[in-house]
Amino acid sequence: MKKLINDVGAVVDDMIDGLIRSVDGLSRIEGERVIVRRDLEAVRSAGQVALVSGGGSGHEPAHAGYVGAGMLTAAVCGDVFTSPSTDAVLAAIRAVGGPAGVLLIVKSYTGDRLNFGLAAEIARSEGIPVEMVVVADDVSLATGTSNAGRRGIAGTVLVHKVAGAAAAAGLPLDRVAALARRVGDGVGSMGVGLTACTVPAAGRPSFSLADDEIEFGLGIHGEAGVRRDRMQPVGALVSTVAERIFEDRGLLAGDRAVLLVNNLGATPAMEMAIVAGEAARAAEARGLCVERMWTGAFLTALDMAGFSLSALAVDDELLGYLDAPTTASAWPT
Amino acid sequence: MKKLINDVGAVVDDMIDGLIRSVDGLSRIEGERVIVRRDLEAVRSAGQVALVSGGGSGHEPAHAGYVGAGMLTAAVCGDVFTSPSTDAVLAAIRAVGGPAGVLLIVKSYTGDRLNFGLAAEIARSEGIPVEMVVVADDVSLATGTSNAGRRGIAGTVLVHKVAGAAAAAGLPLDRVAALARRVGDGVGSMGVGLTACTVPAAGRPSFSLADDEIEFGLGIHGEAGVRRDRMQPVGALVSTVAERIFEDRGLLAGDRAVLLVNNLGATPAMEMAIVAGEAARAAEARGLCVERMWTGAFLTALDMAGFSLSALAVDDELLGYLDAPTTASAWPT
Amino acid sequence: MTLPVSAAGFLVTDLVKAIVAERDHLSDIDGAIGDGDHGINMAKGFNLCAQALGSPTPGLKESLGILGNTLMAGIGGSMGPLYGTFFNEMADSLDGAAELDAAAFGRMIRAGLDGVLDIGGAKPGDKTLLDTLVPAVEAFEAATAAGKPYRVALDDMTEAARKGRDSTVAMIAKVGRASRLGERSRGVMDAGSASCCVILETLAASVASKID
Amino acid sequence: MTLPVSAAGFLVTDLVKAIVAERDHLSDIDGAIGDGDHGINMAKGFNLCAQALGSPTPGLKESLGILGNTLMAGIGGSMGPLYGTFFNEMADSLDGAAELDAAAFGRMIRAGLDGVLDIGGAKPGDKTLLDTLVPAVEAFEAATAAGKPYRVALDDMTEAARKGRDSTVAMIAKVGRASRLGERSRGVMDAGSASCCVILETLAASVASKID
Ligand SMILES: Nc1ncnc2c1ncn2[C@@H]1O[C@H](COP(=O)(O)OP(=O)(O)O)[C@@H](O)[C@H]1O
Ligand SMILES: Nc1ncnc2c1ncn2[C@@H]1O[C@H](COP(=O)(O)OP(=O)(O)O)[C@@H](O)[C@H]1O
Ligand SMILES: [Mg+2]
Ligand SMILES: [Mg+2]
Ligand SMILES: [Mg+2]
Ligand SMILES: [Mg+2]
Repeated sequence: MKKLINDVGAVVDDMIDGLIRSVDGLSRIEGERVIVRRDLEAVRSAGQVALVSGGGSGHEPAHAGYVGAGMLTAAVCGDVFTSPSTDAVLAAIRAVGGPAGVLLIVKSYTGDRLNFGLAAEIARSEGIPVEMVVVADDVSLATGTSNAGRRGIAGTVLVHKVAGAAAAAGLPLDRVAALARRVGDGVGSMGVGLTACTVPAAGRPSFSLADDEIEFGLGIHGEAGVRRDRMQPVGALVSTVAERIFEDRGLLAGDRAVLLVNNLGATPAMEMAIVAGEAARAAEARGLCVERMWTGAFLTALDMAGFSLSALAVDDELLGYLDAPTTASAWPT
Repeated sequence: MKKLINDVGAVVDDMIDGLIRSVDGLSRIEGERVIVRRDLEAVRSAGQVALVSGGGSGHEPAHAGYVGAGMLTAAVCGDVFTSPSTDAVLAAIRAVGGPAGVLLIVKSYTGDRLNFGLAAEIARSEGIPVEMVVVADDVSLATGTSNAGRRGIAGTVLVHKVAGAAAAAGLPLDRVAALARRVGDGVGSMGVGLTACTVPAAGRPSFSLADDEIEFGLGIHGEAGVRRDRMQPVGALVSTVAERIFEDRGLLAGDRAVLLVNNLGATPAMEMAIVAGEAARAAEARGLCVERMWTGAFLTALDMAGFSLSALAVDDELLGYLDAPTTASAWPT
Repeated sequence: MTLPVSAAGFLVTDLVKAIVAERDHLSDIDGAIGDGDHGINMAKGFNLCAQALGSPTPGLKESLGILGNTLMAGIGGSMGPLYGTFFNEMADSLDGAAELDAAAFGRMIRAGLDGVLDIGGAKPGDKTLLDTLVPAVEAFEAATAAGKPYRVALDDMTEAARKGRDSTVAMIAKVGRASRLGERSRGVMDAGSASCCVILETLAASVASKID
Repeated sequence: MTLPVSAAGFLVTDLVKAIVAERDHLSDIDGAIGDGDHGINMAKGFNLCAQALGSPTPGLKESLGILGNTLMAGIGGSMGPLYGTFFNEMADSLDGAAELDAAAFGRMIRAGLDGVLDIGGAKPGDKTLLDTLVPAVEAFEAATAAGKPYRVALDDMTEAARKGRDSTVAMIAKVGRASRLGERSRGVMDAGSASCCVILETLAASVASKID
């Protein structure tokens, strides 16, 4: 394992420190791994709904990179690939929560659901209005079968964007939550991994892929995918993934949609540009009207090479929120 | 070699295609690997100086990602790590060149100097005013010794930014060129590689590093560095590199400076955040006043893991140009 | 020999030692179909608990409460809330209990189990720690209901825990990270069922060593 | 037997074959201290030239001009302008020449060399193709000045080219990518000096096969 780190035990704190030092407008809640907008008081006094997300670390720029005006109010960082504790989530809710209330945006993993859920209960008992939206956009897992439902992956970033813009527009908690649910329910995502990733504390890759093997439907924690396959030209990979998403989400010719082309961590920019081209081509082949398309590292799995694609049907309302300005460092403008 | 590509021979064209499809405001000159602002006519009719850069591909988002209002007018893409031909550069100059003239921003490599230089000569003979600025910011090579001078690396992006803003502000060619030279002369950069990179057509890494080895002063084409060393904590790596740059560029306590923390291609976002924190710390230790700091993939070497750091002394004038708006997709805003 | 609750805090220090010793083994098991961190997560939490316990070790009720709260606050993941609730509920069950006799022990592990069932939403057969915990608690209850001595009931619990743990090998994961693997999750032990077995084995052995 | 310039276009097709055959070898040499693409670059340009030449192959002047222009337009890198200029200057030198006799051959390679010196800014000893080219041209010129027959002058040229190429092994690179390596560039042959040697060897052998 060769990583640009100081110490395997310090990666999360060093990452937070680096982010605070290099991105304007962020600060850290003393003693907690919670990153908040520095202008927190302005949000509160404007009576805006506060947005809290987070989860295990290792998904940078998620989630701290989405903290800023027009997106998240706070991000809670767990250990690498480990949900933050109930106490940490609670500290974030208490820090940002005013009378307008707090929306928690949670990716569907047991740990995140439990810790955010328990924190929400406690916060509500303290009088803070809290709503929680659980995102489960990974269409690589068929639903209705024996597995316990889908996981939240990169599509979550679109939930942050829409809900953040809605909160900034002054919408009340129930409407912000409803919009977040609409995006969370609408978006479908799927990833393809070319390599596993190495959790610093583990020191070695979570699994290994031969030089001609890839994983379809890989998890964002280095979990093996739903299907191992031979390496293929990127055009074939992207169209397999895109078709699966379009089919699952019922996206049909003529539908308006946005695409998020996500770098899983170690994919070079040249390859991401090629993937983006293929994604546009796949959407075209389906007859979709691609209103927006963003390419880059949005929600990663440490040093995993590969990509995920997310697609969301949109109308003018959602597009308006997606286009709304934000100061969040990781949202492309 | 496992890459998200269709065909080793098509990577540059597929990359250009993907970029054009996914980034608004770009188009390609028919039959050439030249990417231009779609609103080229507006630039021309406003009488603004046009900026052309480029070089070998494999450095994405450089240089096409910097095409946009306030930065480059055109980018010429060679084969991977291979300067574009004289003819391709000439096609770009002809496409963008009006009476206000054209500034070529060239990284100091034999091929780039020759091809851009020959194209400039031909264009001048056709009556297009052309100036050329050669950037050689890699301080890992000591000057004044037997080697033929320094190479241009990530600091070049700051030249694009300042010259682009100056051109957008309506400055004439000689003043835009003078500013570009000022930034090119001022900026110092140095990289550290953790892995080599794999040129698609070659199919295997350019060299190999053991699990505990790194290269200081690595080239952006997978050239081996000036010194091989043991892996160290990132704090030590960054401070070695930063000190070398500060020393070489004469940056002293109290000086105002900007930092560019560049991902060489395959470094995960978490590690880049940690590197950024260490860079800020190193500048602080030197007593510099860090006015701005940008972190991300600016000028890469395909799938090389590692980073480069660039530092530039600034005053209010340069800061103004660095802060000026741009629509270029790869410049962080 | 009887075991006063106020003198049984050593059970928690024994648990810390056992889990820390199994750190790498538990992570290896998790690595096969999970994300390979179960031992890291558990050892981190139990080590934090050891620091929080201080010395001398407080009584069992306080010690279990410290363990539960440390896991809740300190490790996150799924294990923070699940084992946090498990030990917190065990602590609460000891309200007013003076002796850790068979009845108190039975109430204690039943309370822990109910807490996990309540918040986790999983059930036996899902390939989780419940596949160890449920049969183990039921075996202990069955043994005492049948009038077997405390020590024998503890042995029955341990045996059921081990059997339960081993039964996860043949299961398909239905919750947690491994569930995305579907059929591919079969053939490997569940990490949580292994750590739960360590916990129950340790409790049984440590209690047994004091009750003759 | 004499060699009319108008019938010597085959020299360029021979060059194409030779360079394409050495593709991997040249890249391997470049890989040691450069970026490993020299053979790829050269073969790409020479293959493009083969397409542009068409058949029947035009005369030598036209063929060299096509080769030079194809390299200039088609491959970029440093080799595009350097070898592009090399072959374009060679073509220009044949203006009005009917026979490719020793005098015309000598003027041709001297013109090519001067072109490369002019635009490249490197000099012998810098560990570039000039370390092959300069001694080879000088050897040919010295041989003809000494009254040696054409064929012997060609042999002298080939021998000097090989010696020159081999002399780069001991040199430290002063220009090009390898120069950043300083001392580490010593001990490996320069890729451009190898391709230049292939070019000169091929010219010599092909010319020699026609002039007895
Ligand atoms: N809903 C649940 N109820 C009970 N146990 C669960 C549940 N979900 C997961 N587990 C247990 O958690 C274990 C994994 O723990 P760990 O590896 O520490 O966390 P993570 O899966 O977050 O990496 C699994 O082996 C399983 O036994
Ligand atoms: N200024 C120069 N003059 C003559 N030859 C040069 C010069 N610079 C580089 N070369 C030659 O170019 C060769 C490298 O060619 P190639 O690998 O195709 O290009 P690149 O270095 O751009 O990858 C070197 O081996 C050297 O012989
Ligand atoms: Mg985990
Ligand atoms: Mg090259
Ligand atoms: Mg785990
Ligand atoms: Mg080369």
